[in-house]
Amino acid sequence: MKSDKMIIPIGPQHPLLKEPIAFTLTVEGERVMEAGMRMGYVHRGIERLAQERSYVQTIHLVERVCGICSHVHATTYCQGVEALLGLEIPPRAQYLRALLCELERIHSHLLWLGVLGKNLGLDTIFMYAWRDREIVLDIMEDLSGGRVSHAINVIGGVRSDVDEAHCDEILRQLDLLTEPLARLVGLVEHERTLKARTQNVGHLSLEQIRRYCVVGPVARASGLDVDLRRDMPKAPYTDLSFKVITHTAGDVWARTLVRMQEAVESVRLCREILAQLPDGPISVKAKRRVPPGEVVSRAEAPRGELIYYIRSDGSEKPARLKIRTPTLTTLITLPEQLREVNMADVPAVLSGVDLCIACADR
Amino acid sequence: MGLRSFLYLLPEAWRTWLKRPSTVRYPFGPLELPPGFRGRVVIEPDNCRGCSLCVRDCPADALELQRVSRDEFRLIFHPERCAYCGQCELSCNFGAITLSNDFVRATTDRDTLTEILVDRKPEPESEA
Amino acid sequence: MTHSLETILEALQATFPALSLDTRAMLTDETVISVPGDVLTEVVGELIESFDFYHLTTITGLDTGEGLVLLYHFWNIHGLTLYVALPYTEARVPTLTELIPGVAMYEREIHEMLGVDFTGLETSAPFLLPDDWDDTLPLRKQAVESEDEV
Amino acid sequence: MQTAFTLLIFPGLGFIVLCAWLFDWLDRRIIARFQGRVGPPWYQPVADFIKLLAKEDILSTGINPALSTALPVLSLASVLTVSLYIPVARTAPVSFEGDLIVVLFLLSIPALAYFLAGWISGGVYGILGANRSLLQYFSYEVPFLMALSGPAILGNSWRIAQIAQQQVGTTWNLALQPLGFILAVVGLIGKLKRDPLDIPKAKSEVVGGSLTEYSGRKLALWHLAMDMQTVLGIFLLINLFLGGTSASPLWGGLGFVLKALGIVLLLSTASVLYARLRIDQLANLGWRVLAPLALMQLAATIWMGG
Repeated sequence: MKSDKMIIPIGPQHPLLKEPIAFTLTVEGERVMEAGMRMGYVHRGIERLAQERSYVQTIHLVERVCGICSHVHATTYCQGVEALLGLEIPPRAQYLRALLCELERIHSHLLWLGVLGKNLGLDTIFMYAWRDREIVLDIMEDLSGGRVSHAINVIGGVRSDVDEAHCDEILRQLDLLTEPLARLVGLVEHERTLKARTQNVGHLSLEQIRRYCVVGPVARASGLDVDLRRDMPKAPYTDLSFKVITHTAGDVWARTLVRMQEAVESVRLCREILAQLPDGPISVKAKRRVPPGEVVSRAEAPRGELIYYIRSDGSEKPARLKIRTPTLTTLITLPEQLREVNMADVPAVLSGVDLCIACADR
Repeated sequence: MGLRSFLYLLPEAWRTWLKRPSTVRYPFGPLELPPGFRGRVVIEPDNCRGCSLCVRDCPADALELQRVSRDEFRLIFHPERCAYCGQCELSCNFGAITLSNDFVRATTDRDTLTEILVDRKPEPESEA
Repeated sequence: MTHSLETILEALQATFPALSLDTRAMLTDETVISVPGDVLTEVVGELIESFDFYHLTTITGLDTGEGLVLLYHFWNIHGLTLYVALPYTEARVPTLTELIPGVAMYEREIHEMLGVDFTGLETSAPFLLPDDWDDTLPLRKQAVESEDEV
Repeated sequence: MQTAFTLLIFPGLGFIVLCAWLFDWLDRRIIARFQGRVGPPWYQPVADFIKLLAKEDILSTGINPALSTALPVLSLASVLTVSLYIPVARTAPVSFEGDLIVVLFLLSIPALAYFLAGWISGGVYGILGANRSLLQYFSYEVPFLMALSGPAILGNSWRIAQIAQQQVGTTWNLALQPLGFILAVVGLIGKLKRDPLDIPKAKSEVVGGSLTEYSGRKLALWHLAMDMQTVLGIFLLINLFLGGTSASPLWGGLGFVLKALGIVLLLSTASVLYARLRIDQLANLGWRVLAPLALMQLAATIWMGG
C-alpha cells in the first residue's frame, strides 16, 4: 500500500449518488475512518425565489423542491397559506390531497427500493420495484395529468376531480398493485444475499436518533414511534385509521422493512380514502392578497417530518418562506454512521438513508 | 427455509420470463397518454381578451403580452421556459388557453420555438 | 404529552424572569416564547432535560427590516417556538451544538444566508453557497432592494 | 494451410470471438427477459466493440503507456492460447498430457493483468479495484482448481481431450461429481467477475475498478478478453463435466451447443438472483465453505476413483 490513509471522493458525480453531493471518505485499508460532506450543488435558492413570486406562482416553485415528493410540498405550502387566509377547504379536496400524498409515499418508497437494489448489485429488484411503481405513476397521471409533478393543488383546494368510474379504475389498479407489493415485501424479508448486505449495517441507536432529531422511516426503524399523520393529524387523517410501523433493529434492513410495510399501509389507506370520499365542491375561491401573519405548517413527507414557515406582510408575495425537508436530519447523521464502516458497506449506508439531495439543498 | 431463501427470486424471475416484457416500445410503438396530460400550450385565439391574467400567474414567465392599444395586442409564448404546470389554463377565465396532449418538438435553436399565440389587429372601422 | 404547555410556560417563567411569554399568534398549534439571546442555551437545556422537548425541527432566520430574528421551532406533539430578536449590529447567539449536534447545519446555513454569528460554531466551509461566493447575504432585506434599483 | 485455418477460423480466433459476442448477447438477453425487459438487439456486442474502437484512447498522466497497453494485449493473448487446448469439435488443435494445468495457468493470467492494470493506474478507484481483484482471486482460485482436478483424477489423466473422451457414452462427470460442478461454476463466476461476485468492478463502490482509467481501443480489448474468457471457461466446463462432444457428427455438435446454452443460462440466472457480496463475505465464503467442500470432494474422488 502506498500510504495506509487514502482519501476516496464519492464525488458530486458518482454511480452511487442519484443527485450531486460530495462525500470525502478517509479510508485506512477497507475501513472508513472519517467522512466529510459538501452540499449545495443543487441549491437553487428556492426560499429566496419565493419572495419574488406571488402566492399562486410559488405553488409551482415549491413543487419543484423535490422531484419525488412534490405533492406533499405543495400540500404543506397550500395548507399554510390557507391557514393564513383563514380558509376552510372543502372535505372532498382534503381527501383528494391525502389520496395523492399516500400514492406519492408508495411511489417514493418503491423508487427507493429500486435504488437500494441497484446500489447493492441486485439489478433485478431495481427492475421489479420500478415496474410495479409504474402502476402508481399511472394512477397519479390519470388523476392529476403529471406523473411526478402533479400541480393538482391550488390555494383553497384541488384542481381536478374524480368521478365514480375513475374511482373504480383507481381501486382496480390498486388491487393490481397489492400482489406485487406483497412479493417485494416478502423479498426484503427473506432474500438471503440482500439481508447479508443490509443487516446490522449503518446502525443508529434510539439515543442517537433523539440526539440528532432524526425523522421519518430512518427514525421509526430505530424505534422512535413518531408519525405526523397520527401525532399532528390534519383533516382527513383524523378519521382515517392506520398503523405507524416501527422496528427496533435500526439498521438498513430495518429501514427497508419499515418503508415497504409503510407502502403496504399506504395502499390500504388509499382504499379507505376512496371509500370515504365525501361529495361536494373541490375548491374554494381564495383572495390573492394574504393578511399579515406567520404560520408553521408541518406534514409527514415520505422521508419524514416536513416543515414550512410562511410569513406574510399583506402583499401578494410571501415575505419569508422557510422549508426544512426531512432529508437534512438524516444527512446530519451520515458522518457518524459512516465512521468505522467497511468500505464495501458505504453503498448500503448511503442508500439506506434515502437521500433526496434536491430536498436538502433547496 | 434455508434453500428457499437462497433461490428466493427464482419463482418471481420465472414468472416474469413467461410474461410479456413490461417495457413500453416507445418511440417504435405508440405511447398512451391520459386525457388530462399537460403537454403543449394551445390557444383559442378568439376567446383571448388580452387581460394578461395568464401572463401574471405564469411561474416561468413563459407568456408575454405586447400591447399596442385596447384591441391590438400580441400574446407571445416561449415553450422552452414553460414548465407545463397548467396555471395559465387555470387562471384564464375565458377558456382561451389550454394544455394539449402532445409534447414539444425538439429543436437545436431556441428562437425557432417562440410562438405568437394571438396576434390581434383592430378590425377596420367599416363605417367612416 | 407528559407536560402540558401551560405548566412548561410557568416553570420557564419561574426559572428565567427575563423571559416574556410573548403569545404572539403563530398559526396551527404553535406557542411562541421570546427569549433573549444570552440565556438561550440554558432555556434550551431546560426544555430538553425536564420537558422532553428534545426535537428541534429547524431554525428559521428572518430579516424583519428592523433587525434579525431567529425562530427555534421545537416539537413534541405540539409546536413550541423560541423567538430570539437580534439587532443588525450585534447579531450574535451562542451555538447549541453541544445540546443538539444536528443543529450545526441549520446554524451554518443561517450564518451564510443572514450573517448571524454563532459563537462556538465552526463555520469555515460554506454550507450551501458556492466556494467563490462574494459574501453578500442572500436573505437580507437590503439584498432585495439593491436588485430592484438596478 | 490447415493450421492457419484452425488457428484463425475454426476453434481459433474467429470462432471464439464470434462465440464471445454471441454469449454476451445471450447473457444480456436472458437477464433482460428475467427482469421483464426486452434486452438488446443481436448486434449490440459488435456495436459496443466498434464504438469503443472509435472512441478516443485517453491516457491519464502518471500511467506508464507501454505497460498499460501491454496488459490488455497480454490477457487477450493468453486467453487466445487457451482456445488451442480446449477441444470443441472432438479434437483440440494441440493436445498433450498436462494441458489442463497449462489451461488453468493461462486462464489466471488475465486476473493478474487486471490487478496490475488497476495498480499502475494510480487512481483511487484503480488501487481499490486492484486490491479487491487480488483478494477475490485468492478466495475463489483454490476451490476452483480443486473442483477442476476432480474429473482429472477420475479420468486419471491431465489431458482435457482424454477426460472428455472417457465420459462419452458413459456417465458424465456431472453425475459423478455434482458438488464439483457447482464449485467449478461458482469459481468460474468469481474468475469472470460476473454479477454476484463482481466486487472488483462494482460500479457503485469502485466506479470502474481497475479499468477506470481505460478507454477507447484498450478498453475494447479488455472487454473482448473478458468475453472470450467466459466462452472458454464454459467450454472447459463442458469438456470436464458434461462429456465434451460425442461421436456422431450431428448429435455431437448440437449436444455441444445445448450444453453451452445450458451453462450460459445457469450463469445468467446466478447474476439475476443474487446481490453483490462484500469482499470479506466472499473471503469467508471461499475459505469457510467452498474450500472445505472442495477438499471433501477431492478426498471422495481420490478414495472412489483413483
